[in-house]
Amino acid sequence: MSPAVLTEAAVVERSIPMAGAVELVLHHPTAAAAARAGQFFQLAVGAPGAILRRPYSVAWARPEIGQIGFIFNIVGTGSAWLASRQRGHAVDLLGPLGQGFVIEPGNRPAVCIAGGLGVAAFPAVVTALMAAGRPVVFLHGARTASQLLPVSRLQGAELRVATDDGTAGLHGSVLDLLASVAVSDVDVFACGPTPMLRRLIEVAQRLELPRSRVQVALETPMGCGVGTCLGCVTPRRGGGYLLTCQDGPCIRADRIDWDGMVDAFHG
Amino acid sequence: MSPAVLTEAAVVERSIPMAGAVELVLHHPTAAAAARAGQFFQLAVGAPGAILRRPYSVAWARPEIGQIGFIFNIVGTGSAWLASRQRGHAVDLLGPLGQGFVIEPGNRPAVCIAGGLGVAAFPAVVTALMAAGRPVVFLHGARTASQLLPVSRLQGAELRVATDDGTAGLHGSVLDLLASVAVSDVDVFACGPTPMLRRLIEVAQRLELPRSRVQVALETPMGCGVGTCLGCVTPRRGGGYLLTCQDGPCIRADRIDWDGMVDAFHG
Amino acid sequence: MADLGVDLGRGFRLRSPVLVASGTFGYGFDAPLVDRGALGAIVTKGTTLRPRDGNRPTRIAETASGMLNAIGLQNPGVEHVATAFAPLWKNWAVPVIVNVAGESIEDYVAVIDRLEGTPGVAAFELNISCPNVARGLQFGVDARLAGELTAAARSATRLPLMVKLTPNVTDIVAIARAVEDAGADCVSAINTYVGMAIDVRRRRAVLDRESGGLSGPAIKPLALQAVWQVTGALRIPVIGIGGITTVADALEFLMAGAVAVQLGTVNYSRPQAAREIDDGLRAHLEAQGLRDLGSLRLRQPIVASHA
Amino acid sequence: MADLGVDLGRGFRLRSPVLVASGTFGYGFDAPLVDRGALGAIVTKGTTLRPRDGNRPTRIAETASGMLNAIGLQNPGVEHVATAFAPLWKNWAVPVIVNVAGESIEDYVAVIDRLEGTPGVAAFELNISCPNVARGLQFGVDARLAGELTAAARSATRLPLMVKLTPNVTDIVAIARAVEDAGADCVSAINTYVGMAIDVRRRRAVLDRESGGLSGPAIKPLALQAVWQVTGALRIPVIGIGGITTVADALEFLMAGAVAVQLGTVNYSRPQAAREIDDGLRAHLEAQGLRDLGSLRLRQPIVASHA
Ligand SMILES: Cc1cc2nc3c(=O)[nH]c(=O)nc-3n(C[C@H](O)[C@H](O)[C@H](O)COP(=O)(O)OP(=O)(O)OC[C@H]3O[C@@H](n4cnc5c(N)ncnc54)[C@H](O)[C@@H]3O)c2cc1C
Ligand SMILES: Cc1cc2nc3c(=O)[nH]c(=O)nc-3n(C[C@H](O)[C@H](O)[C@H](O)COP(=O)(O)OP(=O)(O)OC[C@H]3O[C@@H](n4cnc5c(N)ncnc54)[C@H](O)[C@@H]3O)c2cc1C
Ligand SMILES: Cc1cc2nc3c(=O)[nH]c(=O)nc-3n(C[C@H](O)[C@H](O)[C@H](O)COP(=O)(O)O)c2cc1C
Ligand SMILES: Cc1cc2nc3c(=O)[nH]c(=O)nc-3n(C[C@H](O)[C@H](O)[C@H](O)COP(=O)(O)O)c2cc1C
Ligand code: FES
Ligand code: FES
Repeated sequence: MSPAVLTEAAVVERSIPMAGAVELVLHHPTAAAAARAGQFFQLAVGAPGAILRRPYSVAWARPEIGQIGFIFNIVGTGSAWLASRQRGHAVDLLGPLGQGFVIEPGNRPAVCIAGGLGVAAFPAVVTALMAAGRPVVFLHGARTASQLLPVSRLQGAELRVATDDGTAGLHGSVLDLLASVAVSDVDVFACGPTPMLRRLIEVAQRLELPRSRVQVALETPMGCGVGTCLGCVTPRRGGGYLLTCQDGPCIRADRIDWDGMVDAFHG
Repeated sequence: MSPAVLTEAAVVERSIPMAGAVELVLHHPTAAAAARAGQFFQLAVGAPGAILRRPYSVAWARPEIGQIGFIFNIVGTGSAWLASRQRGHAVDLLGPLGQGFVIEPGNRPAVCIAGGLGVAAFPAVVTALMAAGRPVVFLHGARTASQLLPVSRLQGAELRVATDDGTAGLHGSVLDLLASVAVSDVDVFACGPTPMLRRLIEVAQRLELPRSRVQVALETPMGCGVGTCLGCVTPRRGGGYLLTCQDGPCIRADRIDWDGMVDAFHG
Repeated sequence: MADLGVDLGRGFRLRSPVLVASGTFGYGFDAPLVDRGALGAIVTKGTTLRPRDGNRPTRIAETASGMLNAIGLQNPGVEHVATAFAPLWKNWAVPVIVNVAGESIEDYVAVIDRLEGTPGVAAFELNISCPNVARGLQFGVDARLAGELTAAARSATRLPLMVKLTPNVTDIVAIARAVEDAGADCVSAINTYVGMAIDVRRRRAVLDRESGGLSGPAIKPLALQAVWQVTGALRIPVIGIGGITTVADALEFLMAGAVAVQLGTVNYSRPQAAREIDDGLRAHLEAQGLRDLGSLRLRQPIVASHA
Repeated sequence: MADLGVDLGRGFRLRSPVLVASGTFGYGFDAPLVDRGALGAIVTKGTTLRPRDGNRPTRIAETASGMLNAIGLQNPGVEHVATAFAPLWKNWAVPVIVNVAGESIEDYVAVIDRLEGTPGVAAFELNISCPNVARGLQFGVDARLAGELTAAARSATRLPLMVKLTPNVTDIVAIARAVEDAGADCVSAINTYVGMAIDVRRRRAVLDRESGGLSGPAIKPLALQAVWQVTGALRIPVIGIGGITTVADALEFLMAGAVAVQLGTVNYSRPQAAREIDDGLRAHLEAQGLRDLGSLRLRQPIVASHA
């Protein structure tokens, strides 16, 4: 585990990267230096009645300027509170936590699959893949064009887009884009709503893409984020459970019992 | 009862009238027009875990420009939340509620006694007394000079000051100032911590100032502010209880059983 | 247009499943901002045979997402209610349910006797969370006592009889069954949870009575659990109470099998909550294409056996 | 310098009255940010005879100022605890108390037997909120069952024995007395309150197990009331648990007569809460010029009769 910090960080910028999303840029050199692509932080929220921290993937980190970014949408009281933070406000964070994506150096193509706000984790992922010399095909799905993360945030990747309403790219699901990709010898990095991940596994099956080559970033409820509450479990292939906060959130698809997977939040 | 409104009002100004206090100016013509000196509003707060509204006296109201002011100090989560409201934010208010001070026209001198934040209610009181043609002697006590409400906010009153640390006016309690006032034929309007009000009653006794000539603004916990929870009681002289939110908060001292009075908050 | 009507038994029908709970709406006169017509019914403050001054202050204290209260049943007594309030209720569109309290079975029966047949009184809710002076413990924590009290009240009135359960028990279902068997038309669940707060600066309990009843959003999960257990065991209708603040909260209780809900503490902070929740429930039914509230429940009700 | 030392009976002394509660600190290994030296003691996750996978997800849900959990006692089993964990605890400055769970008296005793005399295990806390498979109901809701279980555990160990009470009962004092009489050295109060949440969008209980245990600030007033009752009735020390988040919260429980406190849910949001509260208590004692924690209590303890 990368050394987690428990600290307050100042908001240096708040912006709207795409429709329905908010981006908070925090200044914290230690956190920025420690964070790996796919890891998450537990952010404290001051919303009425909220007592648990909220888990958020590190969207990107720039150790050289000591900044770290989070991209999120407003789904309830906690994210609404975070969205109300302004420049100068402090945010209390715990992290980085959990396992990021495993990225090996080399030239085997990487296929990134981002559904909805799952894209939030990918700026860091693309940066890491580039640094590892991996060619990247990026499949980006959203409801509508305005909800797509600007290309500039995914520099270096070959971007392919799908929207549910057809306002940009393919008219359909991000998974339909997979058909257009050679998946014979690639690594897949996927993040999105659990139902999308489950469908991805089915599609991979058909395309004879081995699960061992697919890494998924999971979303489960998180009590502690550090392995003490046992509230975040994901069914393990072969029985028992994985702790999403410690064994994940990024997990190789072949370690998961997909039939036992539940989705507490989406769809 | 004056017609209460349940409404949102915009903060048009936030300032620091004196050390340790915050003033919020809200725009709401109906509320401004309805509020009487000594009445209060129940302000909703968005603080974590807070579910009850917070009672605040109307500091002043200017119907001609549709503004109403509140002056308060930070004692806990709710007032801290209110203090964080900025220009343009909305505040949810219910009021005006309860009985204000009874102010008869005429030239009998009025003696106002304000201890600590009790002064918050007095700009409106002084304005009303002036309008009624009453000469006003204003006894203003505070811990230290910087915590005194600026004279300009009490225009027209003859101001006498006492501070606990002697940094301004008399070195002592606001009640010590009473000795310097002719109380033979006056009306007293007092607001401050319950312990101060209790001492006032003792002093009045000694000065042979009849309780029927003393009106006090009380502070008790408030659940509803409208008479339904029965949580705000003040012991009634002769037995039973007064509802501070309905029979008060401004009550003639001879209606109260001072021995039964408890103070949940001060000292 | 979706039907929000509710039948509480004995032909007692309400136009809305949203009621205001006892002790949080007085006797219906002190909430000028509330459109009474939007309410399914008003449950009055606990009413006793003789007038009661109630407890000495401090009576209430806020806690995390909740509040403690120890009012001590301050009320003007049944005579005043019968002569001064009921005549006014008579002309209201909304039915008024009188919450009855006492220290002995005789007390309860006397209150009911005085109000039986009084125009304006639509039904009774028995607050069985009161201590029985004779036998030391609360009626509501002892199945036999609760049953006896309910039976006595039953034989004293032809009006709909609602019995309000206390959650401060090991087995609320046992109490609920006893009350059902004793002839209650419906039960309301739950009353407050016994709690306490200490003023560490003054080194004493915040409430003069030391302990008080906890209410508000904090108790919602506990109340929902209690209602889920009771609706799974009873044939008579159950009215859900406890921390309901939003439309979603109300839906949780209706899905748990309650036929209606009572709003308590929320009335203090949001006087128009009942209207908002009533509107929200109607909108939900229509959005979901449901005909009535019954179709919300997650489990089938236990149907009365016509043996 | 004020003395924050605590004696839990049987000569079991802690340097601080601030413990971390079972299920909120794992086995002490997963909180890198916590200075273990600041803790009075660590209470482990509930440990059973055989390893347990625990319940299917969803296991937790946030509620107003609280959270529900239904973990299902996921734990590696006593053998792993004895061989993999205890040897490491042996070298820690902070004592580790093993929380024991089971479905029969034999289960509990077997866990204790396996750990008795194992270096690194400082004491046992019996989680009696578990259902007794043989007799259908929880040990903790039945005074006789609770007494039998405690007596059996007592005869199995020489180590300090703490029994953790469940609050989901009509009369917690009766259970506490039975546990004291059966030989417990101290009691901890309380465990979680049974609650429920429904996902109205999915029309199903949020937790796979339907109901779960409510913890966090929401239950603090209820827990404090329970502790106030128990400290008023028992001679043995009482450890307060329930929603403690701040120094003031801890002071409330100590003033209510608890000799120490356990922090649970707050560990999730504020990993350094224990240290902060420990510091705060010391500062409070010094500011008030008090020599020890005992002088905080509002009532005199009941002294053991030396008859
Ligand atoms: C490892 C991880 C990384 C994440 N990264 C991002 C991100 O980069 N951007 C983003 O927009 N969202 C992300 N999420 C989802 C985000 O945590 C939730 O949207 C957020 O917790 C909602 O909180 P709320 O109070 O606004 O919603 P509410 O519905 O009010 O929250 C109620 C409770 O449910 C929990 N909860 C609700 N939705 C989720 C969810 N989808 N996952 C986990 N817990 C949830 C909350 O944490 C809270 O405890 C991530 C989740 C996880 C587990
Ligand atoms: C009729 C009336 C008029 C008031 N006018 C003013 C005013 O003009 N300026 C001002 O600064 N203060 C005024 N107060 C006091 C003000 O209501 C409290 O300072 C405020 O409620 C504190 O809330 P909190 O959440 O910050 O404190 P907390 O201590 O966190 O509040 C906890 C609970 O106690 C209640 N409470 C705490 N202190 C008081 C108090 N002194 N009186 C009543 N309830 C209290 C809160 O409302 C809340 O329910 C008035 C009180 C009353 C009853
Ligand atoms: C201040 C106050 C007074 C109450 N008085 C009564 C009462 O007289 N009789 C009764 O049966 N319940 C009484 N209750 C309990 C409520 O009717 C309700 O059962 C409880 O508050 C839980 O609902 P809530 O969480 O929505 O408030 C009272 C509650 C409060 C807060
Ligand atoms: C996720 C979770 C798991 C828990 N597991 C246990 C357990 O295994 N054994 C036990 O006795 N108590 C367990 N508890 C109860 C706590 O130890 C504590 O009694 C309760 O949470 C109340 O304290 P709190 O409000 O400070 O959290 C658990 C609590 C939580 C939140
Ligand atoms: S979130 Fe607590 S163990 Fe994973
Ligand atoms: S505040 Fe509720 S009756 Fe006065």
